Amino acid sequence: MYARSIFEEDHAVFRETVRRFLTEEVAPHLDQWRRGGGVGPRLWVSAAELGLLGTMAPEELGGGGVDDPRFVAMLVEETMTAGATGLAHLLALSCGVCLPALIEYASVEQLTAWLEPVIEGRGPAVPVAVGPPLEAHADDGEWRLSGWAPAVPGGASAALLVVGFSTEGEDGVAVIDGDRLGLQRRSVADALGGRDAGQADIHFDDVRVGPGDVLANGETVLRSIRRDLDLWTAVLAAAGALGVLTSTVEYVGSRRVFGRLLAEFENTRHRLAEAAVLLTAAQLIVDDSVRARWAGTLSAGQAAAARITAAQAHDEAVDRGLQLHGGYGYMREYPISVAFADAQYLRQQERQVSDARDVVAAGIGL
Amino acid sequence: MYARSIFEEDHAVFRETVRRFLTEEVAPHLDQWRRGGGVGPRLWVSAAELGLLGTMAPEELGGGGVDDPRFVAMLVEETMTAGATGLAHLLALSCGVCLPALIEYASVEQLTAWLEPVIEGRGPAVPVAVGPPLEAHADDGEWRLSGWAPAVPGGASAALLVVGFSTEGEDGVAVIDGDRLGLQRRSVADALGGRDAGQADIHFDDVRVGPGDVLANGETVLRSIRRDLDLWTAVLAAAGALGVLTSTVEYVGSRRVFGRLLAEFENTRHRLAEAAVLLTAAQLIVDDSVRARWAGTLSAGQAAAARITAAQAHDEAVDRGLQLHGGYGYMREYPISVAFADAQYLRQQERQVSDARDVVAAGIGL
Amino acid sequence: MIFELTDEQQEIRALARKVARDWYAPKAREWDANRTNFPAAERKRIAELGLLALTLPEEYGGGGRPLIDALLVQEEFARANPLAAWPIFEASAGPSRVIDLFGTPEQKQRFLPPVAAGERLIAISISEPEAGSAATDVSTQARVDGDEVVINGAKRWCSGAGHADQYLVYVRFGQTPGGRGMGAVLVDKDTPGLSFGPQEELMGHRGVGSADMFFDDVRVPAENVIIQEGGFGKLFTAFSIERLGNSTMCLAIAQEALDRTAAYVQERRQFGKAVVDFQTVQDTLAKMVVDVEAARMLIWRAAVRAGRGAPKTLDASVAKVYANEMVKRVTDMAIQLHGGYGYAAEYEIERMHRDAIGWAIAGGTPAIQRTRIASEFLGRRFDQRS
Amino acid sequence: MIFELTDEQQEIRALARKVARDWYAPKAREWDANRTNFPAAERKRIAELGLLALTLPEEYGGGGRPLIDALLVQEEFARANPLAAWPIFEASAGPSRVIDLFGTPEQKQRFLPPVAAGERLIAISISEPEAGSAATDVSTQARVDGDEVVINGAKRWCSGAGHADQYLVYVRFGQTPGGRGMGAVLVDKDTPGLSFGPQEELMGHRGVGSADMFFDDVRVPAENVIIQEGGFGKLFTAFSIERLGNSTMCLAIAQEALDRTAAYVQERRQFGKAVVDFQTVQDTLAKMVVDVEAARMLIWRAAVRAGRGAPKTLDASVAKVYANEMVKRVTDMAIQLHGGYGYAAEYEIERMHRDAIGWAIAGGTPAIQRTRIASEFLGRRFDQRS
Repeated sequence: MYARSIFEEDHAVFRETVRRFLTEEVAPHLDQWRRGGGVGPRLWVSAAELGLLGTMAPEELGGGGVDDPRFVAMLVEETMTAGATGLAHLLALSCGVCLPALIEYASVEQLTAWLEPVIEGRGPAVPVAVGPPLEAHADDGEWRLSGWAPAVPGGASAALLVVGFSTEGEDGVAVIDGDRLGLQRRSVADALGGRDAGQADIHFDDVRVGPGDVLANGETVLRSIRRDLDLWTAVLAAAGALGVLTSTVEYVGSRRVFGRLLAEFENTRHRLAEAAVLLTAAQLIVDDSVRARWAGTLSAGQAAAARITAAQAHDEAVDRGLQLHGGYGYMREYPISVAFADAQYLRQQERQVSDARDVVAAGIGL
Repeated sequence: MYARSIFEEDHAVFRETVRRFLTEEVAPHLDQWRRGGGVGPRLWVSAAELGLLGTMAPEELGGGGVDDPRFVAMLVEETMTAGATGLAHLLALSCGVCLPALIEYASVEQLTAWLEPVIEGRGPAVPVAVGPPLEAHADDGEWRLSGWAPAVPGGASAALLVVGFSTEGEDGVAVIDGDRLGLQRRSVADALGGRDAGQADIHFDDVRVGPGDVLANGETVLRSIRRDLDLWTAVLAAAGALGVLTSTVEYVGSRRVFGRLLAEFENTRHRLAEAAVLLTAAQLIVDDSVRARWAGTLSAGQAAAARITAAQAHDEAVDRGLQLHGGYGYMREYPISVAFADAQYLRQQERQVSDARDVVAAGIGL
Repeated sequence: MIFELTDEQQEIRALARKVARDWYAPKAREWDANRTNFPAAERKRIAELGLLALTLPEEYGGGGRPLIDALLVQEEFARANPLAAWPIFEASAGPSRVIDLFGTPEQKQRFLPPVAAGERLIAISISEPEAGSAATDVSTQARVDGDEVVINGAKRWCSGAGHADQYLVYVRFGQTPGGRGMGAVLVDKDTPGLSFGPQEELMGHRGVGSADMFFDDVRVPAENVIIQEGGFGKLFTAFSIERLGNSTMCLAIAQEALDRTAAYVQERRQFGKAVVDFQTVQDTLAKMVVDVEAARMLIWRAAVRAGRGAPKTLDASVAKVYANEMVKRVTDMAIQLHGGYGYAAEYEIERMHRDAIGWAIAGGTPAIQRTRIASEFLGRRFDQRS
Repeated sequence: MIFELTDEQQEIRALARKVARDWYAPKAREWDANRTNFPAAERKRIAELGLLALTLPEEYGGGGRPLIDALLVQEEFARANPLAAWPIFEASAGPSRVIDLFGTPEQKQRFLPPVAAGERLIAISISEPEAGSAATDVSTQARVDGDEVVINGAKRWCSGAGHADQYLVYVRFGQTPGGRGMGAVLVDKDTPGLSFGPQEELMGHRGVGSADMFFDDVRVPAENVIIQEGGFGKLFTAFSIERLGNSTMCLAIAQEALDRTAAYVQERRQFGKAVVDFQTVQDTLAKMVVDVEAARMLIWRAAVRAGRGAPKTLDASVAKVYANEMVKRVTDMAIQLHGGYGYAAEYEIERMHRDAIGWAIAGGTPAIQRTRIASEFLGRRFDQRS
């Protein structure tokens, strides 16, 4: 109905690479990842080989050197469309949220040390406790982090954790290796959705970080990370909504009830039209936000507005899709059931960071 | 919060002209128009003198010769912001809906005859019965129109009526002078909102129209008019929402309850944040749609989606504004009360034409 | 549990319905358009029929019946013509009930019989320019001076101001802040020093009258003090009763909008079939039915449990918030289903919608009610001032 | 009208609450995680306590009590552990009631006592791959052959399939299309020719069991025909009772989610204050309260009016549509207010949300209910086939 204009020729070429990757490296393993606690290590290696993980990183550090978040958007959206919500989320967190923050705010030494494992496919970089931060105690030029972060996506396998902490009212950001001593990771076995993300509760038991582990201007970095989390959550949600809406439109075009196609009922048409309207609005604000992020003009308020709008579109699409699928919607082997659980997972992840309404209110001067 | 990018330098210059016009020619008379059945004839003359009424019409016919709907958008939005919803609606109908349809679909002879009175300020051109069309009987190369159209904006004063009719299942569009014999116009005296539009019920008592009064390709013209009605209704609604939200944010920043500013209550902040999110999404889809209209790529589905989104943003802004104004919101002399009534008026006008969900459903293949 | 009306209740309701339909429904549109005050003679007629003050004690000329009975009558009148329901609201669920519940026997003997007879209308006056939602911020002062009370201050949004004969005015005695310093005094309309601002042009509730009230050394006898300083709880008990009157207005408007819409969509045809044959129309109509019924149950429960006393705060707030938001939704859906005619004055749906809006602003907004509900549900006070 | 429970009802409820909390609440999470079937021994225990089959006649071992009493018990069990409420639902508001209302004395004597004793569980089997919302499209054939009935066809989404001992199967006798050709037959689980598909992994309602059922020349005695061909109205009366069982599950889940959320937001602190001190939290909690109470009233009204019979279709559909959408809203709000823990399995809120979703899909979706409501309210049939 609405023709997106955000992607250009280069992105279309990149899309082909991504799709091949998804067909060959993701689709065959997705069920197993969902059952078994998340994407396996091989996935990151194969993604790295295709150059998918560091498109925005400097070329001299092994990245693609392309300062354009639309390649990441393409990667994330296509992965969502393939149904791998958890993986799409990890890619968004690593390529969309963490790497750009490191590239912008880390020193050259830090960046050199941190980027390599991520770009080379040891695992994703994920943000931890960037909403309410961990408690930290300053101790002789170092900080000691304690506390726990529930249900961290990729918590079990991340190569790099970008950790928010707070010490005496001042916020900071530490970047630590996923295998750092003092970390206890406990896999979330019974996650309803986003299972391919491989969530884990991470306990910080007096983890020591030194100045070299910490980014300068912690408050600024955290604000930037939260804004980008809102942005990328919105990208995921809009792509998820589109996937569900598309498959539901197909379903109602083939399923018969009372001797008629489900698509012929006014109730079906109006409910899906309402969902389509929400999605159109969401896609526009998401695309505009991605463009603004590229131009360096994205405000926290707009990113939060995009997150709210896209989440609403996603929730509506999933709810209406589920309802129109009737009994099939409730069977876990059906994609719509997985999509429902995955949407819940994304909402939950969002809520752990912030109430987007607070951010929007600040954006309109309240 | 979100910086619109739709307007450029030229439009900003035009805005100054419009604002002066609103200050000098509209603001002093608005109350009287609301009490007395709509804008007076002098208004159209003064608008014509400033060249506001035919920006999109060919220069050789006295127009501005600028094929850019953003000037019309500027005119309409500024008029909404000034609180003159009825007038803004008439300007949108005349400059945004009717004139472009005539320019695109009328023959040169027709256009020459029809445009002059509108551009010179005899009154607006307004669409009539473009939703469910009037009944018409073909009679010896002519058509005889009968029936009635309720609550036509500008019905009492329009220079030109663009009338939808149907004869034996085929739709057509006739363009007739507002003073045509056989028309009975009955002013709607007790309209709740949009009072400056000067609504009238128009009865067609066997009105004869000949081939010269009728546009070729009636079905196409009607589709185009309905799409543009959706577009311009959306422009009006988004501008209305912005006006109400802005004034409510101001109000809560000065009003004290329980010894605190209303703006400090989380309930206030979250409710207005939610309204702001809706407005941001609405403004984006509206702006995108205006751009698409300019490029000639606007689909009926997108215009309908814009209408639904903007209407929702408008309704929410008005409802929350009203609720936050407490008792003041219910007093008719307060702008928020007028804004509420005007929003109701716009919704009612929309509904008379179509159910936008049907259009959207068609747009997604249902 | 029993969910049926008694035979007696059904009879009262049938009588109320007949009177309201025959006498007042035909006048609704005209009175609204002209902002006509409800004629005193009509109030007397309602009193003579025994429908005006069902909840006031029989010894004072009332019906001596439980609150629910009065609300059944009020609903029937408000469906036909909300203005005609107003005196019933005031007499059975409004300020008269405050006197009934908290006044001395002498006060009741003096003030209630004229109300029950329809000879006198009492209005309640609480809000002020700086005390709307924050009712405990009332600053109108009452000073005891011998056997008189002297009142100074200003009130706003007093429904019936300028039209009612007496006013139950919420005042502050002395300097104690908050609810604890407040009380209520009954003031005659023509007391020297009491003046009224111009009548406000409200969006709805037309004919009821609303105006500012100014108190400039207004002296009333001390025996007019209905609630003494410190009667905090009583003042708010009065709110609970009033909330059910408010909710019943919402219920009535919504039920009427529903029934008229049901008739309209069955009569009216579009694209060659009855409007009701469109699935979305059925869907919307069903939403209206469910919404109205849910509100009805919450209101009735609160009222029935109140018996002849006052409802629980939680019950009343739950009923009010639901009814307030329900009637906005339902009248909005009614407008939608009326298509091109939803905002034509002759169909009266637009009047219902305008009136609906007012009920969510009067008597404590939904946002305020929800704070009260959370507070009552948890047994926990929330401080709005921090 | 009386809105209070009788003393007897309060006692039954208190007993149910104690049993449910003591025995079943602690097992809810584990049973959900493992998709455990409800143990037959536990069902017997509930029967021995007199809580299993309150609505079945005393002569067959039931409680001989009205529907509302059974729903009060069902609610308490479902709050603690929905799986434990399931046999109560089936015995008191499900297929057993169809036998109770429409069976012959011989059938009741044969089939009801084992149910009331907790020895046997009967499930209902209606939906088919091509007949979900369109229940009258059932194509499973029943052919009378002497003193036997021969059944052929397939069923889908039968709750309890593979676990229950007997199935009340909705079938088509002969070739008459629509509801008029339908009836219902009771089939034992181990009847030759009856087989079950693999257990479905549903999102919720785990442990209840759900599977396809295949009928391949399944022969049952003719005396197992509970509803003969043409008993259309009876089949749909059964739906009305079941809808209140469904609605009560929703009510229970929502009430439990509300109460746990109320506790959580008072315990939990954020940014230096209790979570409940945030205004939006109070607002959301109040919305939950109002929503739960409205559903409760609609369900109770429908149930109380039904007495020991079946509720009116309108009442039941109004209650179901409200309860179905309410429980989705309320559990969603509960998740929101639980912040980071809303989807942690240990808080059980996510289980409640998953279960909630299922109730809006089972027993006729809200969209279908609304069509029925419009139809009943207007006294007008709508043809879904044109």
